[in-house]
Amino acid sequence: MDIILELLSWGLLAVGAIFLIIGGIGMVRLPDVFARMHGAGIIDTMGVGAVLSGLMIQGGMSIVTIKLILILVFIVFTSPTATHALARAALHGGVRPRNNEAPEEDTSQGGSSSKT
Amino acid sequence: MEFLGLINYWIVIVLMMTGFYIVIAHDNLVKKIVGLNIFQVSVFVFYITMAKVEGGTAPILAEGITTYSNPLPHVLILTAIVVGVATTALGLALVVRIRDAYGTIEDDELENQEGES
Amino acid sequence: MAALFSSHLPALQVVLALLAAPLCVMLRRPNAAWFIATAVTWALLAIAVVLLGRVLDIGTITYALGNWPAPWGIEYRIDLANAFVLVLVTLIGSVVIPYARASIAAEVEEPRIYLFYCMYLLNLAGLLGIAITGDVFNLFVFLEISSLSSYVMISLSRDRRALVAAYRYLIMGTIGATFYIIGVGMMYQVTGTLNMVNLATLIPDLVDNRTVMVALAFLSVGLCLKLALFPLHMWLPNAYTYAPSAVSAFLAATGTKVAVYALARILFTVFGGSSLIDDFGLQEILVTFAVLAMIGGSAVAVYESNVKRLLAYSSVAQIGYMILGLSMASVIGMTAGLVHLFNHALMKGGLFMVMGCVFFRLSSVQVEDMDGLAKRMPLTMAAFVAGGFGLIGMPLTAGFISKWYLIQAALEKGWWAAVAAILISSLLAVIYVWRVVEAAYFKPPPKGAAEVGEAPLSMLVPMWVMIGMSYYFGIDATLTLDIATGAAETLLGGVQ
Amino acid sequence: MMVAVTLAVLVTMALAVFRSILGPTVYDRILAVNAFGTLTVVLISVYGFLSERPEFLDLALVYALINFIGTIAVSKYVEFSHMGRPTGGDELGDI
Amino acid sequence: MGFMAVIGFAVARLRNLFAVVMLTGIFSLTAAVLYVLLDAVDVAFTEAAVGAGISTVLMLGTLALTSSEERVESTGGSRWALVLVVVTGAILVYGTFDMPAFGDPTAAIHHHVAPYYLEKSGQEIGLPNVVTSVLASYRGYDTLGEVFVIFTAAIGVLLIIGRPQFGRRRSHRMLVGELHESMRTNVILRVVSKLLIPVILLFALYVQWHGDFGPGGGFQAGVIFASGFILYALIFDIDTARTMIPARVTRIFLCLGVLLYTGVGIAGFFMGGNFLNYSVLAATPVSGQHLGILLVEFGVGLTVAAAMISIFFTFARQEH
Repeated sequence: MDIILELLSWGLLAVGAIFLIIGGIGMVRLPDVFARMHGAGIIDTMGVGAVLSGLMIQGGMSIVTIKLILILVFIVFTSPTATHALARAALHGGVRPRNNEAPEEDTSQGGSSSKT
Repeated sequence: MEFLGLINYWIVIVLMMTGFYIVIAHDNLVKKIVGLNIFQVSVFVFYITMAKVEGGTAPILAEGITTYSNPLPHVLILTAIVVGVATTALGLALVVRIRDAYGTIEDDELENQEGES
Repeated sequence: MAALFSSHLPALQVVLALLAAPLCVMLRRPNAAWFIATAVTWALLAIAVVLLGRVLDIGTITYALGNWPAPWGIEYRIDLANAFVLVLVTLIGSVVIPYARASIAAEVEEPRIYLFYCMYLLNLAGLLGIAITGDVFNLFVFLEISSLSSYVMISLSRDRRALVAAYRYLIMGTIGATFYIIGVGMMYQVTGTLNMVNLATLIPDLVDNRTVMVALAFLSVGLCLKLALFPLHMWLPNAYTYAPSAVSAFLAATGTKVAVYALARILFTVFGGSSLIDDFGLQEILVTFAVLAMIGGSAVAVYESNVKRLLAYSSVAQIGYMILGLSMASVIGMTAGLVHLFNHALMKGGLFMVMGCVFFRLSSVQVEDMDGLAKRMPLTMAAFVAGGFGLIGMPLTAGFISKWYLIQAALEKGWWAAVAAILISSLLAVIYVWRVVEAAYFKPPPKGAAEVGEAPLSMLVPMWVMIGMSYYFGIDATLTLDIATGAAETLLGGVQ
Repeated sequence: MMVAVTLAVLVTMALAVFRSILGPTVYDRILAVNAFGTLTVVLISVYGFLSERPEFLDLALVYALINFIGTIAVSKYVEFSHMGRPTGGDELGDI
Repeated sequence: MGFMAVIGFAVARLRNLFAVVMLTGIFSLTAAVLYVLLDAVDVAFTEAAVGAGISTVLMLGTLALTSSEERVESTGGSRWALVLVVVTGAILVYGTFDMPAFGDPTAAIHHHVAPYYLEKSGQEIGLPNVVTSVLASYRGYDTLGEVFVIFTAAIGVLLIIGRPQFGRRRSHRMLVGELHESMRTNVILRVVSKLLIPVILLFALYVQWHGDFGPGGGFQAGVIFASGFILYALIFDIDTARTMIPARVTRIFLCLGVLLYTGVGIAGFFMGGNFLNYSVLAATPVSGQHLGILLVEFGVGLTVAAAMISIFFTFARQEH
């Protein structure tokens, strides 16, 4: 039983690590903000979720696990909310999602406050 | 080998000087405060770096642990962080008022305006 | 009850001011706040005097906060030097506070006044905390309390330039404080303690340690920024010029003085036992800057037409005198420096108060606007003349005593250049004081000048008390000299 | 294994910093900072286990919290360019 | 630390103040991680809450009121600045040569005062978190000063930019257009934050009372508590939040906190100890210390929370 748990835990950690890196690459490589949000989304859900679950199994039944669950729940709640607020702000600020049919200008970076 | 033990300090010093440079070389008032922040944070890192003991853990007493890092710098830096945020808040408040009164937050433009008035 | 409080006087010296500050905020009445501030400041003066008396009687007092013995806890350590500074700060505070009432009501917006008194008390507490503590890090904390409240008080004036002055002061002051903590960190790193006495016993073993040397450099630069020694004085003139008058008077008389004390404490108590200061050439460096400050500050003051700024530059010069005295590292030089610290606080405080009265009536402190003012505000301008004599160093004034001793000390060392600098600077002082006097007494008032009368009594009386004290201590200088000599001996003698 | 996870987190953090310095839009930066914060949470949790003192998870929780508030504040700032404008009632004075 | 250096340089170079502020946020998060790696959990806690949280929010508030672009110009004076910086840096590096190597357990710093705290605080104060013991008791006076610093800052911000109560009276109510311009209309945000805020406040209380045993304490709790209200003010509008906790309330709590701390210190007088001696507060020294630290930390929490709320609200209520 212990071995199964241990293996499960390592497996989750490994999966989490892989997803983290995938998300990170996504954030760097994808073409525009809205697409990059998906990369961040992978980090927030699969990456964090898997890693924290793996840690929970390591922690066993203790206060540590409860705290980990709290953190996970917290991230599950806040992360999408934050991304949502951000996406709204981006739309409001004049950034349009990249669209294959749209002319190139529309994909350029939008509003007045958003220049580098 | 001796130098390896000091490299940490050197990086901290580079950081400190980056902050210091931002404070004295930039004209923008907000950026000066940012620089001040970086300068101070680097000093805090310097304190914390010297508190570390090889093989020690956080100074929260627990069964079976014998080496702890030095708690005193932690205490000092807690105090210093508060002082830092207090300074930042006041500085920013002043910037807001300066912007109200002069319409700019660039140091040299302020000087020009003062020269005229 | 009385016995209970009397054994805790060292703690009360600071805590009383700290307690009163939030009370001011809670009451929200300008008058009530003023009343609390006055009562507390006077009580603090009483405490300081009692402490000074006790130190004279029984020697150094120590007070362990929280009953934790010294290197582990923080301790107060009151010897003659701190007691002297405590009396000075509370004395100035007590004289300025009655004056502040009318002046602040005129220069600060009404809804903010009660908070102003809170700041005033905090500033006082910060300065007292610096003076009384025996712990280098604790000094930093109180340094910040006093600095932060100074920035705020300076910015309160209605003149928009006060904001920029306060901002620049904030940047410079914070850099200074950060340098100071870098120095403290380095010292702590090689000694493992923060207590001044303990440091003083450990540092002599570490004379060759490069970290200690750099720590000394950073501590000195940090504190010199705070006390506005010549090349680092840029923040001072504007800050004093545009601050509300009562604030200028208070800060000019106390802020830099306490920083001078802190520098002396670090240099002579903490590093005094080692030969580090001589090895480093710190003495020569300080003397050079002091001489430059004396001449440069006075020379700039001669060309200033804003009298408050003129006085501020004169302060830069006078700080040079104090540093000159300290850097001689001899008993007589140190005595001269400390006496000058005291006397200059009285004179400069009084002069800034004069300018407060002028501003109160004229809303200007330009020399041009003071033409013929002596006819309209005779008492005020007479006070300026009296205070001006002190700055020049005429006999019978307090300024004379300290300069006299300073010259003696310089002669003893054979520093002819320093003597010459003192004389040149005094001559320049004659010129800049004369410009104001000429305008006020010998020029006719301009046509259509506003009919202004004397300043209110609540401002005149404290002003004359301040000026009067500067004469009292000029005529009967034994008291200050005795205490200052004792203080100099304690500072130089290291730790008993 | 923990070490591997830590490394993965660090690599991802580097990617996030890269994005935040590169921009190009503010939203990219915000996104990167948000992701960076989340990664810090993971890093601290993992490090707690690595150093065998996992009771420091409170810290991770604080990071998550601050990260969220920071992102909301930033989004609000870029969307409306104010932090909440006073809308009326001067009876609510500050002093 | 490599991260920090990169970010530091980026901050120095970037002209967009907004990006600079974001990077400063990351900078202090990185510093906080570094603190954790160097065993300073309490400090990391504070740095995360203050540096990454409050400072960033305040800077954004300032940018909102000023401008977010730094003017590009060739600074003539920057060469001198560079020289000064290099010289200062060189002096510092010179000073490091006699420093003990990183982590060296034989260094003087770890042998004079610090071991006393680690060995004795268990018996004298009886709290596992040595940092809390030192902070609140051995060096309690520093902490008192620290609380007064934050008190000074809060009052100072009020003095500098606070709006007087009976200023210009405007009968301007929220218009429909403006209502749209607020996050209040965002259902998702509203619901999530309504769920979160009580949790945040509860968590703050946990940090407050748990500080004796783990990382945390009054200061951190105060900041977290304040951040709950800041979140509320961000999502709903500032005046609604201000009505919830009027200036009067923050001001009174601000004072009560510092008065509580000082009061506990003075109570030491009457029980026969020195200022800030908690040992005399209860029957045995250890329980006295415990009580004292608890009260003092509570005072810190009160003042810090009130100060942060007050500072944030004062900034947010500025007009353009």
